[in-house]
Amino acid sequence: MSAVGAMTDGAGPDVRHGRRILIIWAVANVIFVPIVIWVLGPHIPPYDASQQSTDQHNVNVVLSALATPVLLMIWVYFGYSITVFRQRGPEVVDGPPIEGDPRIQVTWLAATTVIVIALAVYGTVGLLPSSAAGAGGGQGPNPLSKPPNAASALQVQVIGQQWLWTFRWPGYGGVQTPYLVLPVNRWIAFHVTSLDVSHSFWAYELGVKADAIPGNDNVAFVRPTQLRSFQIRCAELCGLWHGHMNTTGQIVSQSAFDTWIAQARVRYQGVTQQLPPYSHVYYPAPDQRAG
Amino acid sequence: MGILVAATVLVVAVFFYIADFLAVAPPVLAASTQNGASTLTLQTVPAYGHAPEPDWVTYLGLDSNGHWHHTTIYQLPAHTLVHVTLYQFDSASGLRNPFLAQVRGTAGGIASVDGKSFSVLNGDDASHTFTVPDLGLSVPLKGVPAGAKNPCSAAPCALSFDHTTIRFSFVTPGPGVYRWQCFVPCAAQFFYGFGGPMQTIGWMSGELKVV
Amino acid sequence: MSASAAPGIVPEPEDSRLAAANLVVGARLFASAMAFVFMAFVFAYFYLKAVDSNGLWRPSHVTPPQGYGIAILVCILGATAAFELARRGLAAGAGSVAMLALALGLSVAAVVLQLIAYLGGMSFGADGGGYASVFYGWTAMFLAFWLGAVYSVETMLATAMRSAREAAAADEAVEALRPSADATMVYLYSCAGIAVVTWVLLYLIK
Amino acid sequence: MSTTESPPPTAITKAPRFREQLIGFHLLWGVVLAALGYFVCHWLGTKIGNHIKGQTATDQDDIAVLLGFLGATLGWLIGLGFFNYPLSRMMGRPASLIEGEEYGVWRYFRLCTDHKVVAVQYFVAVLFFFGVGGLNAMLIRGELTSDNATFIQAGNYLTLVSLHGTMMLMMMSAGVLGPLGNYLVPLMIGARRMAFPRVESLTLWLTVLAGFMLISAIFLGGFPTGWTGYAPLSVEARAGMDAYLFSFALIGISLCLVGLNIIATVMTMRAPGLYWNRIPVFVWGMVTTSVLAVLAAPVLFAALYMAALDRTVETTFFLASNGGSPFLWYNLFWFFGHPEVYILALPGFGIVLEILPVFARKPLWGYRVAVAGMFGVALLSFMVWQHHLFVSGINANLRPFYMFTTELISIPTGIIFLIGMGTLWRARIRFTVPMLFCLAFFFNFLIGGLSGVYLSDVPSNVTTHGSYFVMAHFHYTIMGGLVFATIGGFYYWLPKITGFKLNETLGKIHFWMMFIFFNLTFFPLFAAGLLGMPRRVSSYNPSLHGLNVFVSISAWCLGLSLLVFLANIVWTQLLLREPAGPNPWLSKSLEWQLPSPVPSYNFERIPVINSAPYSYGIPDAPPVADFGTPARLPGGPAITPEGGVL
Repeated sequence: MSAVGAMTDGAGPDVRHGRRILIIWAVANVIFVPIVIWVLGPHIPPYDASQQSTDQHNVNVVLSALATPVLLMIWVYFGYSITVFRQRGPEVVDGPPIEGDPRIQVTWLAATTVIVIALAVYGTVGLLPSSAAGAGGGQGPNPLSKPPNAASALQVQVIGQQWLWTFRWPGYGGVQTPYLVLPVNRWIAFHVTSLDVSHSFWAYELGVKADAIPGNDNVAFVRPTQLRSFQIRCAELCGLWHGHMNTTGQIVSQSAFDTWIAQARVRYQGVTQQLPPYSHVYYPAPDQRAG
Repeated sequence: MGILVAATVLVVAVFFYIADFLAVAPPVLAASTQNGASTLTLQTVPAYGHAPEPDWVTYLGLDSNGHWHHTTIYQLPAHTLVHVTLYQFDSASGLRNPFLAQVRGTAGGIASVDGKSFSVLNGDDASHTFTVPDLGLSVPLKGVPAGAKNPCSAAPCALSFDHTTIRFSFVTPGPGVYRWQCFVPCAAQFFYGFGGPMQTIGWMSGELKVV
Repeated sequence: MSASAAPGIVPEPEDSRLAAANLVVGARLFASAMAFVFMAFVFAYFYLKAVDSNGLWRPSHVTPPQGYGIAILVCILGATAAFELARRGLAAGAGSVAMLALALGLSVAAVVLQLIAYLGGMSFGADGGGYASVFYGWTAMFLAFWLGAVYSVETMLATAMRSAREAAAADEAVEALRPSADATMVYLYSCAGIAVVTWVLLYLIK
Repeated sequence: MSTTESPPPTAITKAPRFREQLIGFHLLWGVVLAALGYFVCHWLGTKIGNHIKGQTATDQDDIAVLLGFLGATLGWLIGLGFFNYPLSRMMGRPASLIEGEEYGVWRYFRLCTDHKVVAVQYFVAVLFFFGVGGLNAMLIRGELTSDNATFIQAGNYLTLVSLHGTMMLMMMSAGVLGPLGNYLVPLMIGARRMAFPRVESLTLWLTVLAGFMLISAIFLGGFPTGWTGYAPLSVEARAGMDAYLFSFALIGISLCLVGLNIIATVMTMRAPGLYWNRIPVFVWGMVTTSVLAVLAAPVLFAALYMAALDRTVETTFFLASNGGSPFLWYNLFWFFGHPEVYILALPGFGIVLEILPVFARKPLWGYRVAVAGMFGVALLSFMVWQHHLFVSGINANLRPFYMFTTELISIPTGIIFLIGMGTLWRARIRFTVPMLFCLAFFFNFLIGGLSGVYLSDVPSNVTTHGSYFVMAHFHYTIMGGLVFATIGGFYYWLPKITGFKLNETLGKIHFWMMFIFFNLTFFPLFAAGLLGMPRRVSSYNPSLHGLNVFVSISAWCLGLSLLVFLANIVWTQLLLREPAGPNPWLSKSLEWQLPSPVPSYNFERIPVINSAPYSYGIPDAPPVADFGTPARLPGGPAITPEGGVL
């Protein structure tokens, strides 16, 4: 930021340009940053169906608030330059031969470095166990950012195959269901895996996205906070019906969930016996080339 | 630089070729409807037997005049009971996810194979499935037992060849386009058994156009 | 779109050492590119070994043909050494047809041995798990690069023989060879280095 | 290539008679032999395939298809005459550096070692394939006007998307190195040729073949994987996948060799006095890009080769069931893939920073920092590839590291903005068409870069990953960045290449249409991504329908703007030819001191460079170079007497 201010010093005798640019920029910030935060901000997805999506929403708002001054600085500077520093008339006149100024360059480098490190720290904090923001992203077999009581979380295995999502419940006799119903206000541990090619399990409103990779157990945590439905989509190109590999999930009360899963166990009793024993990964018959 | 003109012409030519190729789609087959119920008659063939892909497994549909058509895009009336009859000439190759051995979304939650009704099939006996995920409709199709006397080699297959007959009914939803597919990895010569016909509309995947 | 020369203008000739410098730089860059190709295989080797997916990294029956491995490595190192001697000879202004012929013979022998190994000497197929995949992919890729070495050695030999026949003076014949000699040497050394890595990873360590 | 005592020949303008042409090696024979080679090797491959797999005739005979492509490549190169020279060398004949420069207009249809001819061939080829890819995009937008696959069914839509993505990636990575790099690097460093003229021509003809080979995928059933070719989907796909694998591998080879050629040229062939701190910044852009190309493309080549083995001889590199891992492909591909996206950015930096001083009439502000920034980008781009895998479940504990390195890249890219700002400071800006495109570059690239911050932040990435947000992001950086800069570069240098002016008015119409509709097309797609629209889908949430229709319409207008560009070229370069004169922009750069078009030998004498080409406004600055003095050793400081370098 301060680079612009410093630049004016290096830019020779005439410092008014720099001051003007700074003023315009400051005014623009005063106008637009609040707009971004309080007017645009509430509309930035993902929304607040879960603790994760709420935190991700906040992250997006913070990033937007940070990006705005940078955007404005460049736009104001360029806008000012191309209006004020333009050559009027056909003749070609050379500008002042300014070859550069170490102080400005160092200032700029320092400023960008500070911003970058701040961003990286901010993003890393979002991955710590204490934070919920990063928990929704697929974290592989041994998660880094997991809730304190991860062990007691409700285990749900998400199985992707071409082109269908099915869900297996190890805590309930390994029953498998074609629909996803989750209890509200409870930590859920998704174990995402695939039977054939790569998919990506995207529960949009929940703020969960985890690639389903054959031979990999991809864990993601979420804590739903609203009674509502949510979209489930595939976010990794997986063949013909990739765009149709979507379904709708439901967040319900604990009691409603208990009755639903109980019914499912009864209904799918017969087929459950055929399922392979529950495991974190399933290896399909290698290259099944038989007709 | 005179090449530029030729280049432009070439671009347009290539473009139209690509567009033309990509726009092709199998024909739409309308189910025959009388007194409030539709009937949809299909068959599955282990190998189509003709160009362009003689060795691909495929579905075929029967029109009201008794002619078989090589297509998987079927048009059904909305909010109507549809009786589906499936002649199954392929042998079993087994389900990847045995959960799909469960009959779902049909009238009464059952289907019948050769007259015997069932709600769960043994996943290893499945040769194909007829599944419409968006409707929660899924029926596993029992394969012809191994060592069949006279297997069918080329479509369309007459009923004199060894086959199983699967029957079920379901009620169509409101108007819309619903994709359907087979979930048994049954594509010969393809890794994971899921390439080629499984990923090509007109063979083992298709659409139900509900109007 | 470039206009033709205005008549009567004869641009000055360019310095002959320039082409030599080009060749050496080009050879170094090509060697680094080749190194990255095999870096991909090294990565595949260690990654798949670490993952050991489905316990099929290296089933017990999968053992590389040790004899062929040693023999191929020896041929490659021998060819490189022979070429180095030939190059020293050139630097000393001597003819070097014999050494070049030896280098060519050894480099061709390496190719032949590898092909025999593929056709007869393998105890496992390409579908024998992670290690088998890396083994076939890596050795076949190296074979392709080594054919490039064979080509350049052959070129050197042919040039040496021809210039020995036609060149007025011996030093002229040497001059014709020297620039490409340095470049070829760079390429041969890097191939030899990769051959050693190949042998250590694919044959030596279990 | 050992001895080159023979002086460069003066080219003959009179083309030989057509009958004489027919016998020689040229495009015609290339096409014929390519077709021949394809069918012969395909037949051979069928036999081999049946032998290896014991499989009966099937459409899925990948061995036959890939061998067919190999045969086609060999036939193509034989027909074009690329094997004559190696064979003559194997017979011990002396080296030569000149070939095919004496054929008048026929030079453009054969192996020609004149770097200016190759550049024009590149220009036409890239424009052609860019057109094909662009029209594919128009089709894509057509399909997306409905929220369910309608006139293009789902499978073909994937093929269409894959063709568009792969074609654009392939052609734009060659899009600057090829035409502008080959044309300008020798001129800007005061050389007469590239280091390896035949290799230069080889890369061109490989690129051309690769483009058509990729299009041929639709004969083979298309391929569903997009340009990333993720395994194992790519392993189970139809034979069209082989076209992707082989053509992309050809591009990989071509890219690697282009880079090698440019680096070698700059290292050894700089004119005397052209010290490292006097090299034009465009050349630095080419050099840094070349470093990436030389080191990244080989990894891509290896990965494609592994995928081809998986499909043919049934190795299991990428099959988790048999000891492989899909993550292997992800790592190898993105180890190439991320440098690749900077191969698609650095040339843009080079062009923009080269053009900016000319129309700001000021020296480039902070030359050394700019060069350092480019090298910083090049270096960092090798350390960030796993940010494409943030939610894939690989090494979750490494995510903070890759988040950090990814965000570090915004430091060197930020430098590029600083240089631009410094150069504009108190300048005398002339708004010519090239300048407009340069300024638009900063506008678009800023938005692209800032959207990258969201993607690099893991919590935010959970939403944006694999969505249209990503798609909008890289279209802002690649199309808004590289393509805008490249078109600006063409407006700037085409008068030098052809000797004829382009029409400024048409150019400005083109610019404003392209600038406005580009932003109207891609900015809404950020919203589409945030609202939950995944990439590469032909059916999406109906609530996004209106948004997509709007985007489609502006996308078509964007397409129209490029037709204006084409019309401008055809009108001014073919029909109404207006000589541009040697230096229409009053630039101080070396190439503008030569007549346009440039004579085949470039420089009568190798010039002696006096300064960097940015001495605008410096009182009594010396001319950038001295063309009259007797020649000295080419390469000047960079070459040691015994032929070693550096």
